[in-house]
Amino acid sequence: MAVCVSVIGKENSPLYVWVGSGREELHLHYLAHTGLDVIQEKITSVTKTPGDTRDLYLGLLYATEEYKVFGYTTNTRIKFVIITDAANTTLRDNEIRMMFRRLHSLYTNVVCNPFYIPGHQISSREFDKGVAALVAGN
Amino acid sequence: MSRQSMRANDPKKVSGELFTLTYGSLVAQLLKDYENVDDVNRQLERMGYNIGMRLIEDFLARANPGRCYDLRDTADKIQQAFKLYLGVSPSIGSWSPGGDEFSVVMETNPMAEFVELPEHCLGLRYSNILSGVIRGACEMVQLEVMAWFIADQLKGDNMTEIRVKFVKRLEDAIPAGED
Amino acid sequence: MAEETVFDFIHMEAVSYVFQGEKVSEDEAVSKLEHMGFATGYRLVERLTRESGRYKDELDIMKYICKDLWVTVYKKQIDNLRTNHQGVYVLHDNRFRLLTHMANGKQYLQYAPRYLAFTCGLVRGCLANLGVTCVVTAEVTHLPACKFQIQVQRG
Amino acid sequence: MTGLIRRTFVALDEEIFKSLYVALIRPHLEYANQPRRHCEMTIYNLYLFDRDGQLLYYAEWTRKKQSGMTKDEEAKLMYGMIFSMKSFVTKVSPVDLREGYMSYATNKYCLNLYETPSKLKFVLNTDTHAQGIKELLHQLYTQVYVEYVVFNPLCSLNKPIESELFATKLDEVVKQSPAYASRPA
Amino acid sequence: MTINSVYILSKSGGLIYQHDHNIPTLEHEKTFSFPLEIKLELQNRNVVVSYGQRDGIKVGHQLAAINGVKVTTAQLEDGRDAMQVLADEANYPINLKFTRPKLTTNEKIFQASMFYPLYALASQFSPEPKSSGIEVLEADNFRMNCLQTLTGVKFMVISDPKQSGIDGLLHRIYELYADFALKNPFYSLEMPIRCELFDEHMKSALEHSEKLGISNV
Repeated sequence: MAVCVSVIGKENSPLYVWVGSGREELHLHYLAHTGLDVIQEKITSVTKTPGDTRDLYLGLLYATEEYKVFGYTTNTRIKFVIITDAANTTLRDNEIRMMFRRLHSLYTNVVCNPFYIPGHQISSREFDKGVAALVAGN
Repeated sequence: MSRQSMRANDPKKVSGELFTLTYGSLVAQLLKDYENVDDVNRQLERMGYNIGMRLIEDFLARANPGRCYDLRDTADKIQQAFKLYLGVSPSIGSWSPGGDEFSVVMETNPMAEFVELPEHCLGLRYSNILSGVIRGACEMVQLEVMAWFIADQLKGDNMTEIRVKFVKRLEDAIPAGED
Repeated sequence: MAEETVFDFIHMEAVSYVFQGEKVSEDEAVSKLEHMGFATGYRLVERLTRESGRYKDELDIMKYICKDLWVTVYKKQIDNLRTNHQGVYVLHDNRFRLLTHMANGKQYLQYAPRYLAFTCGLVRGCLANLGVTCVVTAEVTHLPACKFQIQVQRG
Repeated sequence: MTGLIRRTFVALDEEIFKSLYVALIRPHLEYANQPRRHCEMTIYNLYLFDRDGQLLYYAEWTRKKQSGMTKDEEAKLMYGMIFSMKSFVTKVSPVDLREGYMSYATNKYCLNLYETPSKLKFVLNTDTHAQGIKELLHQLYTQVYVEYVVFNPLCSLNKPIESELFATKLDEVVKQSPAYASRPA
Repeated sequence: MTINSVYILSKSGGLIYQHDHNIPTLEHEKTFSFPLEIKLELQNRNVVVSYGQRDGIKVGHQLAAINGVKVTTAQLEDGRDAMQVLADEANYPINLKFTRPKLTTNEKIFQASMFYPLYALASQFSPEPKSSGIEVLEADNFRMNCLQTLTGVKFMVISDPKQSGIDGLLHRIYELYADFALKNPFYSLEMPIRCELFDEHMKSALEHSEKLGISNV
């Protein structure tokens, strides 16, 4: 399934990054970060075109030879990026969308923990478990 | 897609989350105000006691449960109240042989739905307000009980369990000058 | 289910908690309540907006506060929303839920601010998480009606 | 009078009609009603005691005779009386009682005692013919006491009730009850 | 229908006559294992259920027998202390009999003296002028009617709340009182009424009323 999942905060600082084992971590970080610019672009363009769907799911942000980079943003300006292998054609757009929604839901639970300080790195057993299940396709 | 049609959120569910989150903020504030976790536990119990004293009147008014002269009745009413106010159906069990002690067991605890205890507050009895509520509510219907947590999912237990023990039945107040 | 009752009582205890003890500064107590409200609102809005589309602009967000948020928390919509289009929004609630059990008129007027501080924080927390930095104040002249003023901080 | 309003104002909307009705017609009706209503009144007064016997609230509507004591003394004596009455009934009764409600009647009035499981005591004096008083007292508890005392953080549960809203709502519910203004001829 | 008992109070509040006509016996027996599931406590030297109402045994009921041995004022007939017997695990399983306590003569006199001020207060608290004292006192499952004569004697009848014809009965009792007590040259006012004829007539009046009560319902 996914090779990288990342949650990026309001001020574009990473709150959580998961990278599949054996992957080039740095490269994927870089790709995720580049995705942010595209997300920013998409958000601003939407406000200018009335009648847009204003969907939280932003679809494919861009693709390289090896990877596809997908994006999602919440109303609270948190950005999610999921990266998959370009070769993986079994994943449909709708499945990516569902993954994001699950991720969003997991993130929401983290925020609702009274001991979590918003904007801080996410260190939560439940979230780890949830992401692991998500990327494993369970 | 219009925003309204996307609102799949169950409004009931959300309003339950409101008290869960409010309670979370309150506990966080107490931890900030007190240095000692035991003081927080005590304060939560006291708040619960105050709530219990008012909540029982609302419960009596809504459910019209009649009077309780037996601890099994009382346990049933507590179960009913958990359903009404917290939306969970705890099981009642582990009766002591003398029938004066029982457990209220929850599979999920709505008070602590999103909580993960940080390392430094492992001594915190996060949902201690519930034991206070039980004590306060019972006292208003002439029943002195003790209530305390013996298992908590936040601390790795399989379920959340509150123990309730009958202490004594309280008598009517005698009018001034007639005792 | 009667979960709104649970909220009412927890809120009631939160207020009496910050005012307990002998020498309590009103400002400090109110700011604790405001802070609890902020933390609650910040989290709550994260959940509430999970299924919504993205908001177009500030006014869109304010409308959301007046409708969806108010209905969720206070079981009714805001009765009237006004703005000067320069970052000031005034929300009128003619029967604010946390005051309806208290009085119809001026009795307990001096205590009313204590029961509004949490809500001011709640609104500020919601807005902060939605990207709108602001100051929220409340005013009551005749219970249970109440007026919340949101002043957006630009820049 | 209604005809007059109808004739004078051709295009009447409901709102205007209502306000005219209130201004012009109601006073007549009320005037006509007044003397009758006065003698029909069947709820005299109410005492509300907490579990410790403290008088939380007192209200009276058509009480014609005072006891000749201060309110304080009267309340103490009243609580003492209902306490003894409960004890008397429990002891003298040949069978087990269901707690919660009892009443006595003299040739002039009826005292009704409703006790909640939390031991609040509502004492309502009514006409001897009054019906549905138990239900009325239950209503005062659930719809007035619980709503406007229990849910009012500024009302202590163990202090006399000062809330004006409570007083207003209580008055409303009592006055709307059939027992307040109907006496079988 | 049922008429339970009759009380007559003198002008000064003394109990001058009492007759229990029909008092149901409420007894419940049950075998318990250790530890005891109901809470008992001593009240006025009797062992009374304070909590744990079940199988017909109610809070307020009194321990009447242990394993068939009668218990009075917390003592078994064989002299053992009831509370001690109950506390000893070796005595279990144990069979206990509970009854709704019946009033002793002393308690009846005491209760009668309690009613006297209640009657007077009811008149004092009246919101209307010139009120009598209590004429009817009612609770769930209980009713007491009271008739006070102009001379201040009170006749009280306790009956099932559905029993009819109590007013007539009270007047009949008043007549009997006049005929067999007042007109009896050996009867002095304020003193207990001890007169077989009065008793007999009373019984038949009560029986008559009970029968009438049925046909009227």
